[in-house]
Amino acid sequence: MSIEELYRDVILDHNRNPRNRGTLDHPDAHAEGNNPLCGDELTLDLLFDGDRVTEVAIQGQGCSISQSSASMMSQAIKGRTLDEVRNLIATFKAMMDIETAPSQTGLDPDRPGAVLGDLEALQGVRKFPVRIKCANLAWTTLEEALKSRQ
Amino acid sequence: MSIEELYRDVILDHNRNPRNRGTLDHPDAHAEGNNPLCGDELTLDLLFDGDRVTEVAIQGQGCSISQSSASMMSQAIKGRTLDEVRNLIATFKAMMDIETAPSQTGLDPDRPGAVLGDLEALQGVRKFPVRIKCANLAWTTLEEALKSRQ
Amino acid sequence: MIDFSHLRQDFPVLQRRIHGKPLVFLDSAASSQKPTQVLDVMDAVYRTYYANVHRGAYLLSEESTTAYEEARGKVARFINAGSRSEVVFTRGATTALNMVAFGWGMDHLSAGDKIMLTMMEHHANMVPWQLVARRTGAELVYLPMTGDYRLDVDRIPELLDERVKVVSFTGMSNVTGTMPPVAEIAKVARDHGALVVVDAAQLVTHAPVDVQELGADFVAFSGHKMLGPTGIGALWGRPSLLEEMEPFEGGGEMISDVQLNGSTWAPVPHKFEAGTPPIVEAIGLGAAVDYLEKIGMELVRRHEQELTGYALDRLAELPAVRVFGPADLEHRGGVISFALGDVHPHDVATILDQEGIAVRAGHHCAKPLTRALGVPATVRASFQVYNTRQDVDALFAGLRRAEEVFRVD
Amino acid sequence: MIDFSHLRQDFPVLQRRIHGKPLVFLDSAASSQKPTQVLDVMDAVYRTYYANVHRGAYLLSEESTTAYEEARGKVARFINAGSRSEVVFTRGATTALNMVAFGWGMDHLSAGDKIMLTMMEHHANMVPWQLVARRTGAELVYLPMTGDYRLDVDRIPELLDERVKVVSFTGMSNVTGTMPPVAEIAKVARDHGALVVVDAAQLVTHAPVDVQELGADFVAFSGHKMLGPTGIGALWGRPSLLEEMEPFEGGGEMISDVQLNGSTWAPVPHKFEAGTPPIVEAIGLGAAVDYLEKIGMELVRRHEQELTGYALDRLAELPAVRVFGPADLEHRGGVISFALGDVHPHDVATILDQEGIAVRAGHHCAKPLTRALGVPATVRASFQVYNTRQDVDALFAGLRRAEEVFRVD
Ligand SMILES: Cc1ncc(COP(=O)(O)O)c(C=O)c1O
Ligand SMILES: Cc1ncc(COP(=O)(O)O)c(C=O)c1O
Repeated sequence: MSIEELYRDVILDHNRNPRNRGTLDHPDAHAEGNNPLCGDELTLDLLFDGDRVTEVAIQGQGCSISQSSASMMSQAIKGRTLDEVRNLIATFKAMMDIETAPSQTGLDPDRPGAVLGDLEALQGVRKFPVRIKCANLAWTTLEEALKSRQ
Repeated sequence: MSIEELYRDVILDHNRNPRNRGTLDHPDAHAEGNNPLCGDELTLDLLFDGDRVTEVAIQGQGCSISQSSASMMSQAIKGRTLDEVRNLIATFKAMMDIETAPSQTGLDPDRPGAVLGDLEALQGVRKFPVRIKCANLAWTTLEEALKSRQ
Repeated sequence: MIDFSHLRQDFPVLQRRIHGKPLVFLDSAASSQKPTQVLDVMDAVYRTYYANVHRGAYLLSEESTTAYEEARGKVARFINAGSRSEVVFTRGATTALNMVAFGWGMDHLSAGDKIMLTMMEHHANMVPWQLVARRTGAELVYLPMTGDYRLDVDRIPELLDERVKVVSFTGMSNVTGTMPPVAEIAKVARDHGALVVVDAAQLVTHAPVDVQELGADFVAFSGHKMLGPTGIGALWGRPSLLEEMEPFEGGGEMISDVQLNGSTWAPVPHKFEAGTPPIVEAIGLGAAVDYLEKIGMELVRRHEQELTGYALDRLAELPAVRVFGPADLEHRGGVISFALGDVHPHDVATILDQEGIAVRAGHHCAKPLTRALGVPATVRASFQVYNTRQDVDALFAGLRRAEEVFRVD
Repeated sequence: MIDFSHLRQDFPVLQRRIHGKPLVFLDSAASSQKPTQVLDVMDAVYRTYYANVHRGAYLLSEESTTAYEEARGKVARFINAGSRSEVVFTRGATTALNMVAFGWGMDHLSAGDKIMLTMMEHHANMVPWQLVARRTGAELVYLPMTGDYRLDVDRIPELLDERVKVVSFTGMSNVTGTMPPVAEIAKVARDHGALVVVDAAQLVTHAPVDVQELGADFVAFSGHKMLGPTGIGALWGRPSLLEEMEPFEGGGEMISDVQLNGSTWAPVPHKFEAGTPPIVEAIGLGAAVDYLEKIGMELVRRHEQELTGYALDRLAELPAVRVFGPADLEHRGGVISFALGDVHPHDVATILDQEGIAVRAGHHCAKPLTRALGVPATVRASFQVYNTRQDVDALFAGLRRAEEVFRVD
C-alpha cells in the first residue's frame, strides 16, 4: 500500500481546484455537514429543474479527501435526475464500504472510471479506514440536502 | 503469630463484662468517638475532683478490641491525676505504635502488667495492624474529653 | 452439581498463601479477582498498540479506538442493549448512578417531587439522590423490606403516588443477596410515569441481564465486580433519555463545537464521556465479558445457586449463626451476610483471616439496611465463578475456630 | 546534550513496526506510552494481592489499601504537597476540573460573578466552567494571547476586576507548548481574592511541579500523560478548600454516616472519592512517579528543551512550515503545533503515518485557540522522555515526503 494510491493526481487536482465552489441565492435544496472529529465542514446548495439537478454549489474546508470528494461529486451529479443521483450515492457508498468486496461494488475493473468517473480515484481510501468518513462527508450531506427538498 | 496472642483472656473478659459502663448526668468532661471505617462507637463521660478523675462512664459498641480497650482504660484512669492520665495515654500510644520498638515503649518486659496493668494484654494488637485503630479509639476519645474540659 | 474448579487456574491470585494457609477468597461482592485472560489483554494493549482514542490519524490510535469501541459492543451485547451507543463507559457504578441522579434529576425534579428508593440500597444508590434532593427540594421515600429480607412489593401501590418521579433500586442487594423482581417493579413504576433506574452492580455478575427484558430506563454497573479491572463501569440508558439528558462532566471528546461562551455536544454516548476515557480498562472489561460469556451467565447463576444452597445448609449446622437474607434460592444470589452469636463481625473476620479466609465485616456501604437488620455490622461471604464447596467448608471450619476463640456455645 | 536513549528499552510498544517502518511516536501530549516498570507493577497487583480497599479486615485488602495510600503519598511528594490528604485521586484531569468547577463553583458563584479563563485552554478547562456559568449565571472572560503565542499577562490588571471570583488556566498549552508564568499569575489572582485553579495536565509531565511554589488553590492532572495508566488522575487542593468544598459524587467510601434523609462526609480526601476508586491505576500512577523521579524532573525538562530546540531548528529548514508557539525555549515545552503550507493537517498526518510517524492533527480539544490561530487544525508533534533526535530527523524526512506528495514548494 503506497501513499500514492490514496493521493491520486485527480484527487490532488480537485483539492487544489475545487469545482462548483460557492453558494446559491435561492437553492431548492440545502444542507450542512461536518465531521466533528476531523473538523471537516461542508455546505451544499442545489437547484433543480423538475427532478434534474441543474446547479450545484459547495463551500467548506477540510482535508484533501473530503474536499476532492465534494468537488468530484458536484461534477458527477450536475445534470443528473434524482434517480440517477440516488444510484450514484448507492454506488459510491458501496465503493467506500470495506465490508463490500471490490467485485460487488458495481464498478467495472476493466474500464476504470466508466461508472463513477473521477470519483473512482477515491477507491484507494478503502485502504485507509480512518479517512473513509472524510470521503463520505459530501455524500451524507447530499443525502441530507435531498431530504430537505421534500 | 497465633490468634490467641490477639484475643488474650483478659481482653475477652473485658469485652464480655465491660467495666464502668453507662453515662454520667453532669460530666466534667465528655467526648464521642467513632471509627467510621469499622463502625465502632464510644461515648465517654468523666468526673473530676480537682485534677483527679473520680468517675468514668463509657457507652458504645464495637469489636472486642475497641470495647475491651475502653473498659481497661476506664479502670486504669479512675483515681488518677491529670498528669498520670496523660502519662498513661503516652505510654499506651507508644505501645500501639508499630514504629516504636518494643524496648522503647516504656513497658517492663520482666514485669508484665507493671506499667499499664491489664492494658498490656493489648500488645498483641501490634501484630494485627488493621486492628490498631480499634485499640486506639478509647484513647483518642479520652484525649478529646480532656480537651472538652478546658 | 456444576463443577467450575478448572476455572481456578485462570486466577493467579488464588495461588496466594495467607498467614501460611491457602487463600480462600470470599469477598467478591466487594471486588472480584481477575483471570489472566483479562490481565493479558490489558497488558498487550499497553505493550503493542496503546494510544489515545478517537482523534488520532495514525495506526496505533486507530487500533486503540477500534478495540475501545469493540469493547463497548461487547458490553452492549452482554446486556442485550439495542445498540452500542446505548452504553456509556464510566468510572464505575457509582459514577453511573451520579450521572443519572445529577444529569436527569437536576433538570426534572423540583420541590414536592419524590424519589423512591428502597431500604436495601447501597450508598451509591442513596447518597447521589440525597444530594440531588437537597439541591432540588425533592423528597426521598423508601420501600421497606419484608420479614424474610425481600422488598415489600405489596407496599408499592401505596407509596407510588403521583409525586414519585423516580424509582431507583438495586437489582441484587450486596448485603442480603436479595434479588427483587426487577422487571415487575420496573413495569409498575414506568406505567406510573416514573423514571426507573436499576443499580445492577451486583446483579450483572451474578445472573444473566437483559436490559430489554428488565424494562428500566437506566442500568448501572461496575467492571471490577465482574472479573474486569478497576476504574471502569457502564451506564446503559434508553436512547431517547440519553439524547435529552445533560452531560455530567464537560471536557474534550464530548463536544461537537466549543465557542467561547457555550458549546454543543457530541452524539450519544460520547456526550457523556468527557476527557480521555479509561481506555485500557474498557478493553479489559470487554475481555471480562468474553470470559463470562464463554462460561455462560445461565451457568454462572446456577453454579452460584448451588454453592449458596450448600453454604446455607452448612451454616445452618451452626446454631450460633444467624443469616440475614432470603432462604429461597430463587430470590437471592451468592452474597451471604450473617452474625455469629454476639461475636463482633470484625473479630470474626480477623480470626477467619488468620485461617486464610477473606470475608468482609461491616455495614457494606449500606448503613440504613444494616441498622434495619438491628446489628452494628455483619460478616459477609460472597461467591464468584472461582469459588468451590471446599471454600465453603473452609469457611465452616473457620467459623468453628471463631466459636472456639470466643467460646460461643 | 542529554542522552535518554537507554530509556527506550523500557517502553515495549516502541518496538512496534508501523506499515513496515519502526514506530516514531510523537503524540505523547495526547497520551504517553508506559514503561514495563509501570505495567509490571499493575499486573503484579492483580496477580498477587488485589482486593477492594479501605474496608477489608483481611490481608489482601490491607495490602491493597497500603499500596493505594502509598501511591497517594508518592503523588503528594512528586508535586511537593503539604500532606497526602491534599491529593484526591480522580478519573483524570477532566474529572478533577469538573470537581472544582461544580464542587466549588455551584456554591460560590452567582449572577454577576466572572470566571476568568484564557484563550489557550483545553476544553477540559473551559466546558466545565461554561456548564457552571450557565447554572449559576456567572460570566466567562478570557485572557488573550500575545503575537508570540504567550499569555498576555499585561492585560490581567484590566480584566481582573472585582467581579472575577475564579481564575483557571493552563500550566502548559497542549497546542502551542506555551508555559505561562504560573506562580506570577497565581499570586496576582489570589491577592485579588480569586480562586486559582491550574490545569497541569501537560505541565506535570514536562517540568518539575511544586504546588507550594505555584501558589494555586487547586491543581489538576492525569496519569496517562505522565507514563501512568488510563483511568486515573489527581486533584491537589489547599486543605481548607478541600474541607469546605462539596463532594462532586455521592456513594460508598466517601461518607461518615448515612441516614435515610441525609449523610455526613468522610474526612478529606475520601470525601471526594465516592465508590470503588481506580485502585490499580492509582498504584500504577505511583509507579510512574517513581520512574520519573528516578530520572529526575529537572533532567526531563532539560532533555525536552534540548529536543524541542533541535526540532524547531530542523523545522526552520522547511520554509513551508509555520510553527504556532513561542520561539523562546524558556517559555515553552515539547509540544509543537505547525502547518505545512496549505496541506491539510489530516493529510500530513496520514502521510507521516505511512512512514511510521505518529503525530496528531486537529484542534487538539482547544477549538477557540485553534480558531484564534486562524487555521482549521494543526499538526502536532510532542515529546516524552523516550524521544530522541532520530525521531525528530524522521519527522523532518516525513514532512519532506509530504511536501513531495502534495507538491509544496
Ligand atoms: C492541557 C490539558 N488539559 C486537560 C486535558 C484533559 O486530560 P484528560 O483527557 O486526561 O482528562 C488535557 C489532555 O488532553 C490537556 O492537554
Ligand atoms: C449494590 C451495589 N451498588 C453499587 C456499588 C458501587 O459500585 P462501585 O464502588 O464499583 O462504584 C456496589 C459495590 O460496592 C454495590 O454492591
